[in-house]
Amino acid sequence: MTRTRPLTDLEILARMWLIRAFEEKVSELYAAGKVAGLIHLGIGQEGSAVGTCAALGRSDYVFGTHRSHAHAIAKGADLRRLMAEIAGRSTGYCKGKGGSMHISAPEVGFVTATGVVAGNIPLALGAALTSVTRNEDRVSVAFFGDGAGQSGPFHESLNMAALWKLPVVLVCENNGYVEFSPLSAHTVVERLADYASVYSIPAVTVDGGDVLAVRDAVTEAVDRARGGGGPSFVEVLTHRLRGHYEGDPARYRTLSEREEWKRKDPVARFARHLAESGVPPESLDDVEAAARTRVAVAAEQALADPPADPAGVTGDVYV
Amino acid sequence: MAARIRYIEAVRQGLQSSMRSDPSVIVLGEDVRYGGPFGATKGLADEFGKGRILDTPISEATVMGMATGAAATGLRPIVEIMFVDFATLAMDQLVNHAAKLGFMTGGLLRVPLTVRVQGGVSGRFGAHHSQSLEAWFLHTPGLKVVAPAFPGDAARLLEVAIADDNPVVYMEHRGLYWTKGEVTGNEPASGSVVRRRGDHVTIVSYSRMVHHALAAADTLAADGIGCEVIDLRWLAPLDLEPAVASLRRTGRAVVAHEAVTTGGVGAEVVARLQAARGIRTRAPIARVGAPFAPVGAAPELEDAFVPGSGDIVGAVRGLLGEAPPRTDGQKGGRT
Amino acid sequence: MREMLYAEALVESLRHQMATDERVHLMGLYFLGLTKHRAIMARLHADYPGRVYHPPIAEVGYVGVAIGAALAGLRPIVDMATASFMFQAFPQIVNEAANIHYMSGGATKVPMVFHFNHGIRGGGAAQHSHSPQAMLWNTPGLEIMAPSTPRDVMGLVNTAAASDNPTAWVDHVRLFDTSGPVPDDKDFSIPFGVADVKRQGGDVTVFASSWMVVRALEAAETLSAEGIQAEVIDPRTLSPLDEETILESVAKTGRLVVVDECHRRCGVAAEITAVVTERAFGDLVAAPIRVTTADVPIPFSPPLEQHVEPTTDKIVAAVRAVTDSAAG
Amino acid sequence: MIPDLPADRLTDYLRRMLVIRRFEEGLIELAGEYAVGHFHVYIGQEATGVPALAQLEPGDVGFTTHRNHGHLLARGTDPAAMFAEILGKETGTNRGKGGTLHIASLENGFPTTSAATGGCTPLATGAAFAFSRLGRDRVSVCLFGDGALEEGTFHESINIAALESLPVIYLCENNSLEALGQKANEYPSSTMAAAPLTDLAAAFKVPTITVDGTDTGAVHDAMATAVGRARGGGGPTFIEALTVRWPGSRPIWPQLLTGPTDLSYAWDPSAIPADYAVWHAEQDGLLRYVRELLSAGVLTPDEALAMDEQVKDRIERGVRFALDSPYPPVASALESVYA
Repeated sequence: MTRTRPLTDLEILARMWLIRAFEEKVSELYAAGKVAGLIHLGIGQEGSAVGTCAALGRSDYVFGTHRSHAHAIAKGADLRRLMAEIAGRSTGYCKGKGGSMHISAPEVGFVTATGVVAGNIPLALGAALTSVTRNEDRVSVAFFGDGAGQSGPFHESLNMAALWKLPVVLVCENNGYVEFSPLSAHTVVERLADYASVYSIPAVTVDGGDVLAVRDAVTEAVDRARGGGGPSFVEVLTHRLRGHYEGDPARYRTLSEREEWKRKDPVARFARHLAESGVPPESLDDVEAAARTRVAVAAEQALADPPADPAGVTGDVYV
Repeated sequence: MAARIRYIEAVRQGLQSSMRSDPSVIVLGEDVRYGGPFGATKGLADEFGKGRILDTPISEATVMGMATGAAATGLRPIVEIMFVDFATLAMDQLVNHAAKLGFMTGGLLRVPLTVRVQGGVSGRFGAHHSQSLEAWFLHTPGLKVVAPAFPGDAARLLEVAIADDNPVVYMEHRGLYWTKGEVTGNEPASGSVVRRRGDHVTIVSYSRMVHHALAAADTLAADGIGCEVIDLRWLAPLDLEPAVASLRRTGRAVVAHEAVTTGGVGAEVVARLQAARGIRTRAPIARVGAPFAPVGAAPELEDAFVPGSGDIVGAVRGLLGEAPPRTDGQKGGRT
Repeated sequence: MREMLYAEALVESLRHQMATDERVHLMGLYFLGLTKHRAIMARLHADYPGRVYHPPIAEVGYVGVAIGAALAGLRPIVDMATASFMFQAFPQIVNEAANIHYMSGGATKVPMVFHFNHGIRGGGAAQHSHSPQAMLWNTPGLEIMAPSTPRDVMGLVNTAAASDNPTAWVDHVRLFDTSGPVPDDKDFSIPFGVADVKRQGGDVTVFASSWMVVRALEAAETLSAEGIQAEVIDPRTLSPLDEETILESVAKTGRLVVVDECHRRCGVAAEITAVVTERAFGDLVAAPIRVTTADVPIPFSPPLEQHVEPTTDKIVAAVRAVTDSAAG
Repeated sequence: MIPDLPADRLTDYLRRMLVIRRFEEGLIELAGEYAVGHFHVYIGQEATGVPALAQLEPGDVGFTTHRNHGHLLARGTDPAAMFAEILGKETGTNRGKGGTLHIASLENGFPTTSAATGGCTPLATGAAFAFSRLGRDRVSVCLFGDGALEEGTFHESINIAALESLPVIYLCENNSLEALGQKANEYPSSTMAAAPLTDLAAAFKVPTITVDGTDTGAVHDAMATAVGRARGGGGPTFIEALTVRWPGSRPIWPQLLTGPTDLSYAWDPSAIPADYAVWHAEQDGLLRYVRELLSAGVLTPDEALAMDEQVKDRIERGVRFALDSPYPPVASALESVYA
């Protein structure tokens, strides 16, 4: 595998801003009726996506969920092709066939995303099996939310990953809400990492508001996987600042809770951290401005692209 | 003279030759290291090692998903589902993931996956171990489906399925496992084949029902009725050209399968044949299939359930006006 | 008679069941999906907090729990939200619920309802646009209802709730906004296996269920202006199927267009075509035409989605084609 | 150890165990002569099933698996009707429609048997859900082998049971020791990374108990604790009963390798044959229970033999009844698809 140079702090901030700017743009376009479909945004969860992917090489595999714009961007996906896909354009990653929930950017190791909760975890195990079988040095990551913890394939996968010592890192983005209800309405278990210990899978719970803490935790897990130590479980405590999907008023959340999480906003927090460690405020502002410009350009180009071509609709069902 | 071997041995040989020629082929399934319940993987662990013959937990959903993920990233996995009935546990991964990944990604990913399933009525196994569920797989765009009836096809089409870059459901009939036949290696890779020539009625079938169709043709030949028997082999893609050509000559057709008639493959074949031929057949195309009921465990009930050569003979005679026409191809029950 | 939205009629029928039979419990909350009407459903939840269960994302688990509860005395109405998630619960629906009564030799009953929101709803892509009825129809033991009007959903829900069989109820999200008359009598029920002639016509029979009824009626209006009178038959339940009403219509028209939102291969339209060609062979003057969703996963992008789904225009074109073909 | 029960209950437990043992032995013999299809026997697990299930009350339900005969018999299902069902006869529990894999007996609290691994877990949980919602003081018992824990259905079900404090008892009969494909002499199986298996339930904060499945008293007590918790609104319990796979059920097709059980092995060690001596002397819970009853003075060898004769006679009559019974009318194959 191609070891990639570790991201600098400013590059990490830049990725987070790219995601934030991208997601806000999607929200804006959705509100304006320029993109359609079922859109799930991960604003507030950038620390998890960027922290995790900062620990990975380009050739490592990532499997996403219905809420995976952030994961794809963190892994290095092309913004214009991504936006084009979400907007149903022929130039999108999947030629408009996948949309927001089924992103794929294999050239940067973002294999696929699923609209079925926990549906991607077995897939990630399979990619890890490929690495083992071919004696490749790649690690697979499956992102999933806390809602996946109540589903059968999640538990089946923990067993099989442990049994076969697969090089897979299970990254649980525990944002405390399963669709529209608090996790406590779905299970008596508060920390999904507890399940991992049943199978002797090393597990750690980290603060998703701290991007470097996520990166360090995942780095340890990735090193373990590359070293033949099998799977790891990283539970990232995080929060989505938007509703379950665009259009969800999210009335199930209290105002104080929202305010608290806004204070913990991983992007602003990391920017503060960099400012405190001596990075000049203007260069931090430049990072945000550059991200917003890139996103604006990508969105403009994507929306100017032609819509998906009906003539191609029967293609790609079979090779 | 080619060797005559059992169907199950042909399956084993198909697996073996594919694994020999392509190191990316792996097998996942319950107890496969020990040969599986019917011996399809016997000896393969010795030859190819535990790294390529993987014994899985009883976790059909995750095993199917893992194989899909492995297929999308460069392996050519074969999943053994011990009974097709248990494919229900893996349906989400099969239908929502394996079948759709290639399309959803606009062709960025490919899923060269083979799913071996074993099913059909044989041995009084009851309602959870006797089903024929191919219509579900046909109804899932993105899946290919193959159902060989003879050892030669069993070996050859398994190799073809494994080499295919699409997910293929490879359907084995438990009741055929101990039947013998020639394996030449020259069996055609695609399409349906004419197993017997005849001028009066076309019988379209697949899997074990082909044997019943041939037996029915023998019976009817004694009365001077010539049946053309077509073995579809591949259900998806479905090659009806030989059937259409035959129907053009005979003007009459029976579609026979072991699965429940309602919503079955027969309906699709009838709809296509009617559309292809207009309605210029001499009689309606008859369906022979299982009645609208689960499989009863009792021998008498199982026998009453499973369609056989007698049902095909009856349907053919019905088309020829020698008996009251069977209007709905069913033995009763609600639809 | 009252005029009501489909969504309102749906919830009123559920409310009526909750009010009249305390064994009725709801499991799963997304009967109205994520549509704007879901607030009506929320009011029902608020009124019966102890009898509405919001399950974890554990489809095979909670659907199986509902089946087990039916075996032990409840009459659960379990909602799977998007029909595509049926596949996770498949072993419990098709191996357990559908078979238990038969396997027990008739002793054990499974009185329950599975609710699915099916079909293409705009941007759902491959995993949120499924129409499950064809696969379910291949499963003996399940009753299948697919209402198309406020009146029908109310009458069929009453029948399903009273049935001792497991019933699959497929609803189309696009129907929720439609409105129509419903009887004042809340006990009004529509027996299973009785088709409804939604429009009379003598030139061609158009079979359609669920949302496709709406499109078929639109198509019939267009065709009427051209002088083609289509008879639109809505089976209302697929299992049991009212074959006689379809056959009577075909006997009159000699021509059949089968409209259905399932994929074509082994779909509902294939079965209807086969039944009619088998049983009404002499009546048909042209081969039936199927108008279905193409055999591809549902694409996300709107123009692609419209290209694969059975639209009003495609129905119109199919009717023209079948009426243009000469008598055989 | 012996359960703390009156003598008549103790001997009743033994009678039920013998019914199971002789039933399964009879079935294996029958299978030699008649095509009964694939079946699974409960030999070696009687000391789990009987104390666990015979203490249930009418109205309590059980949901079991392919290895179900012992569970049904433990609750008093008629062996004759079960033989008839296994032979596919009209007089069978399910009128021939279920066969060995799907035996149902509503009056004995078994609405259905699912032969799909893990199929029973949500069903049992669901019955408990109904009891809880209907305010009925009933418990639901989920009976399964260790393999069912590999299926996602188990985890989805027990999560709901824990969340809702449902009156359900998950009784895992871990007979994986020496079963096909196992690591030699090791629990759990080679296809499960979790050890001990009780951790799987504990992860959902469900109380767990591990018992020796050949110890009638220990199983009885564990189950009594669990039933008490369930009836008291305390929610689910997970019990793992450890048994040894009977040599005759290895690898897949049952064979009477150990011969029909001779009760005298319990009081006359010299009678134990050299083959499978460890099985008879240490691993067979039924013989162990007989030994315990003898040493406690609850029963004499003669009384045990007399009881055994009665049971054998009942089983023989059951076999005859089943063989003499007619097959169901063919037309019934299409009936009862719908209620």
